[in-house]
Formats: sequence, structure tokens, C-alpha cells
Amino acid sequence: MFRISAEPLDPAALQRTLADTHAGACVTFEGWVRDHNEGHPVLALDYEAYAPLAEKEGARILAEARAKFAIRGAVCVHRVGALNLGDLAVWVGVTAAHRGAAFDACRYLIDETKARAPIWKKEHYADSATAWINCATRGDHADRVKI
Amino acid sequence: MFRISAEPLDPAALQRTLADTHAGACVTFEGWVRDHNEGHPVLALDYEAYAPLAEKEGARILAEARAKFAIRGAVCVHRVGALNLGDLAVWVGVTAAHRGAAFDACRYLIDETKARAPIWKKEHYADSATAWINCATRGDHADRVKI
Amino acid sequence: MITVHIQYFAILREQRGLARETLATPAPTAVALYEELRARHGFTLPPDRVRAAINEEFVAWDTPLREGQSVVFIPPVAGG
Amino acid sequence: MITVHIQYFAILREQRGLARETLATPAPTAVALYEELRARHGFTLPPDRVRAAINEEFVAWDTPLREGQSVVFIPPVAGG
Repeated sequence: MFRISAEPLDPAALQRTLADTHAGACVTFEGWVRDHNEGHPVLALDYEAYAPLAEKEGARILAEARAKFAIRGAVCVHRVGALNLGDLAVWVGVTAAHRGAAFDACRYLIDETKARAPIWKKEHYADSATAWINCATRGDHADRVKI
Repeated sequence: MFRISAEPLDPAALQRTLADTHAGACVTFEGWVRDHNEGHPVLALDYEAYAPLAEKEGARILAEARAKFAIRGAVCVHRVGALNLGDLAVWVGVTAAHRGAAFDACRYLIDETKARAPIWKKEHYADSATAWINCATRGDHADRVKI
Repeated sequence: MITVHIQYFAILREQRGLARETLATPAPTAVALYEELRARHGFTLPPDRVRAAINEEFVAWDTPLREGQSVVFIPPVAGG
Repeated sequence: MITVHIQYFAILREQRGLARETLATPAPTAVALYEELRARHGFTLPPDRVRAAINEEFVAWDTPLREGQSVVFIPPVAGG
């Protein structure tokens, strides 16, 4: 299951959907809003998604993970909206009979989701500047476009 | 923090101890009691530990992980006692600024804990046999000693 | 001229100043439409940093546009 | 003869039939004590599959035993 959520995520409820006595391993990844990025103090984030396409791409990523790794269950939910420091931005959970597959698949899911899903992040800095991450163009500061 | 626990583990409480706005990633591993092992139906497990030495070795493993990986926090708690299918046997949580270190350190912690900590597992099978895992000797079935 | 429905996200939404519009365009392809809008609104991202989606699927830049389609331009995603 | 305190775990606890005992032994080293107990109680694990701990630390098999120490023999751990 891959989902975009405008509501806060509930990791315990998400993990309960993975309960499975054939599984010996459950690996989860949580992405938290961090107070810095490449040396810049960060105060808050906005996440925005093109949800229909993100969910289609997410379903493809899940299918790839199932084909590559011997996993049992897999869930990825990405938050959108205004997030504060420490907030949960993305939750990925994978179960498998053995832990190697669970670790590898969890890593694959978050790496591919971040690389491919149409989800964007705007950082709000302590100096009240903002930037859409990875959207800088030649002449902009680093890889930020400050607006 | 590395601990042996005779009481059921509380993952939410353990994860709260890792809250940290410098961290952008939290990776957790949960070991669950699985209903099979190498083709044998498993009904239940006993875990037993030599707790003082397990906790010392665990502290060494945590120190190694901190030296090898750029992590912020790390916790490992292993349950002992009689466990049923689906029960949580071990919980590992690691936070880091970036997810690569969190994944690598979490994997390191569980791999080293399983390989080095004096913790033993006895499986109870559907045919009422039992076996201490990895304690078979020449002539025993596979790597089990059935008692 | 055909009529297409465009949704804007993230930096393109901010640079366009709105989230969606329906417009008539002579652009024969997705990339031609992006260049038309980029010239008009001053989008900073060149086409090689943007992807196109039509009717909720990624498409190649040279995909022909058809009447009534939903078009989205995808700026670089959050990554990291 | 020295007196040592032994704790047994897992398969050794079951094969010994108790969890701890204090005993007098002529064994000069950890491995000699293990072989003495193995002969007496029929432990199935040979010394090369077992480790020794003295006073809550792993030690080499040829470590000398001293009066009053706590000795634990560590069968193969759960692993996997």
C-alpha cells in the first residue's frame, strides 16, 4: 500500500496492518523533519504531492520491491502539508521471513520513492527565506531556489 | 542503550527515547516470533540470556556502531522468557541526520547482537519436540539438538 | 488550437501564481507547451530538469497533446 | 582444589539439570573445568563450540581459574 496523506501519520496503526506470523522481521523507516539541511537552520517544511501520479508510481515501486526481495508486506505513506520540526514526513514498513530482505526492501522503497515520486519539499529557514529543494537553476545558491 | 528485558517490549516508548530534531531518519528493526524455521512449524519460543554479559557485549556493539556510522541515537532491547507467535523478541532503533547511516547501523546492531550476545533460543515444534538453535552436534538433525 | 487542463505544483505553482488553469494552445507537444508557458511566466527551470505527465502518467517530452487532456509538469522531486 | 561458582544456560542448563552450582575443582583452566563437567554430565557440545566467561567477561579457554570466580560456559548463541 502506497498512500499520500494530508493527515498526520499513525505509525502504530500502520505497523499493525503488517502483523503476520509468517514474518520474522519488520524493518521501518521514518523520515523526520530535521532542524538543518546542508548547514542551513530549518524551521519548518511544506510537502506537496501530485497525489494520483505519486500513488501510481508508488504502486510500481512496491511491485518492484516485491519482485526483487523475498518480502511479505510493505507499506509506504508520505505526508503532505505544513510540517514542523520533529514531525513524521514519511513512514515505510516492510515485513519478511528473514531480516536481510526486509532491510533491503525498506531501503529500496524509500530511495525510489524519494527519487521518483512527484513529491516536493519547501524548506523554511531561520532567515525567513524559503527554498524548493532540488529546484535551483544555474546561478541560484547551491541547489536551492530561494523565493 | 542495550538492555535485556523479561517484560514485553513497548516499541512506541522505546522510539520516543530517540526523539531528536537533529535527526532526519529513524530506522527500526523488530524481530517477531515466526511460525516456521527451515521448514519446521514453530509454535513458541523461549529466549534465555546471560544478562550481565549480554548487556556488556551490547554496549560494546553500540560503541562500535557509533564509531562506524554517523548516527545520533541507538537502542537495542532483547526480550527473554516464553514468547508466542507474533510476539516481539527484539527491538532496535537508530536515528541519524541521513538515512544511509541509520539503515547501516541498525543492520549492524542486529547482526552483531545475534552473532555475539549470549542469548539463546529454544524452539517448540508442532510435533512437541524442542531444539536449542545452533547447538546441534555431529549426528544431530541439521543444526538442532532435539531434547 | 486545442484546450488542455494544466495543474501546477511546487515551484511552478508559485512562479505561475495559480494551481490550475484551462487554456487553448497551439503547442503540438508537451515540451512545446512547457516552452510556451515558460516564456510567458518566466519559469526558471529549463525543460531538461522537468518531466511531463499527461492524464496522470509520465510521458516523453515529445508526446503529442490532444484536446481535453490533463497536463502536469513535474519539477525536480524532493529526493535526498 | 579451588572453589568456583558456575552458572549454566540454555542447553547446558538442561543437560546439567540445574542453573547454578558451587563446586571444588582441581581444574587449572576454564577448558579443563569444562572437560571435567562434560565428562561428568554428558554435555554434547565439544569445547570448540563453547566459549568461557569469567566474572562476566569472555576469556580465552586457557585462562587460569582462581578461587571464588564466577564461571559461565556459553553455548552457541541464537544467531540468525
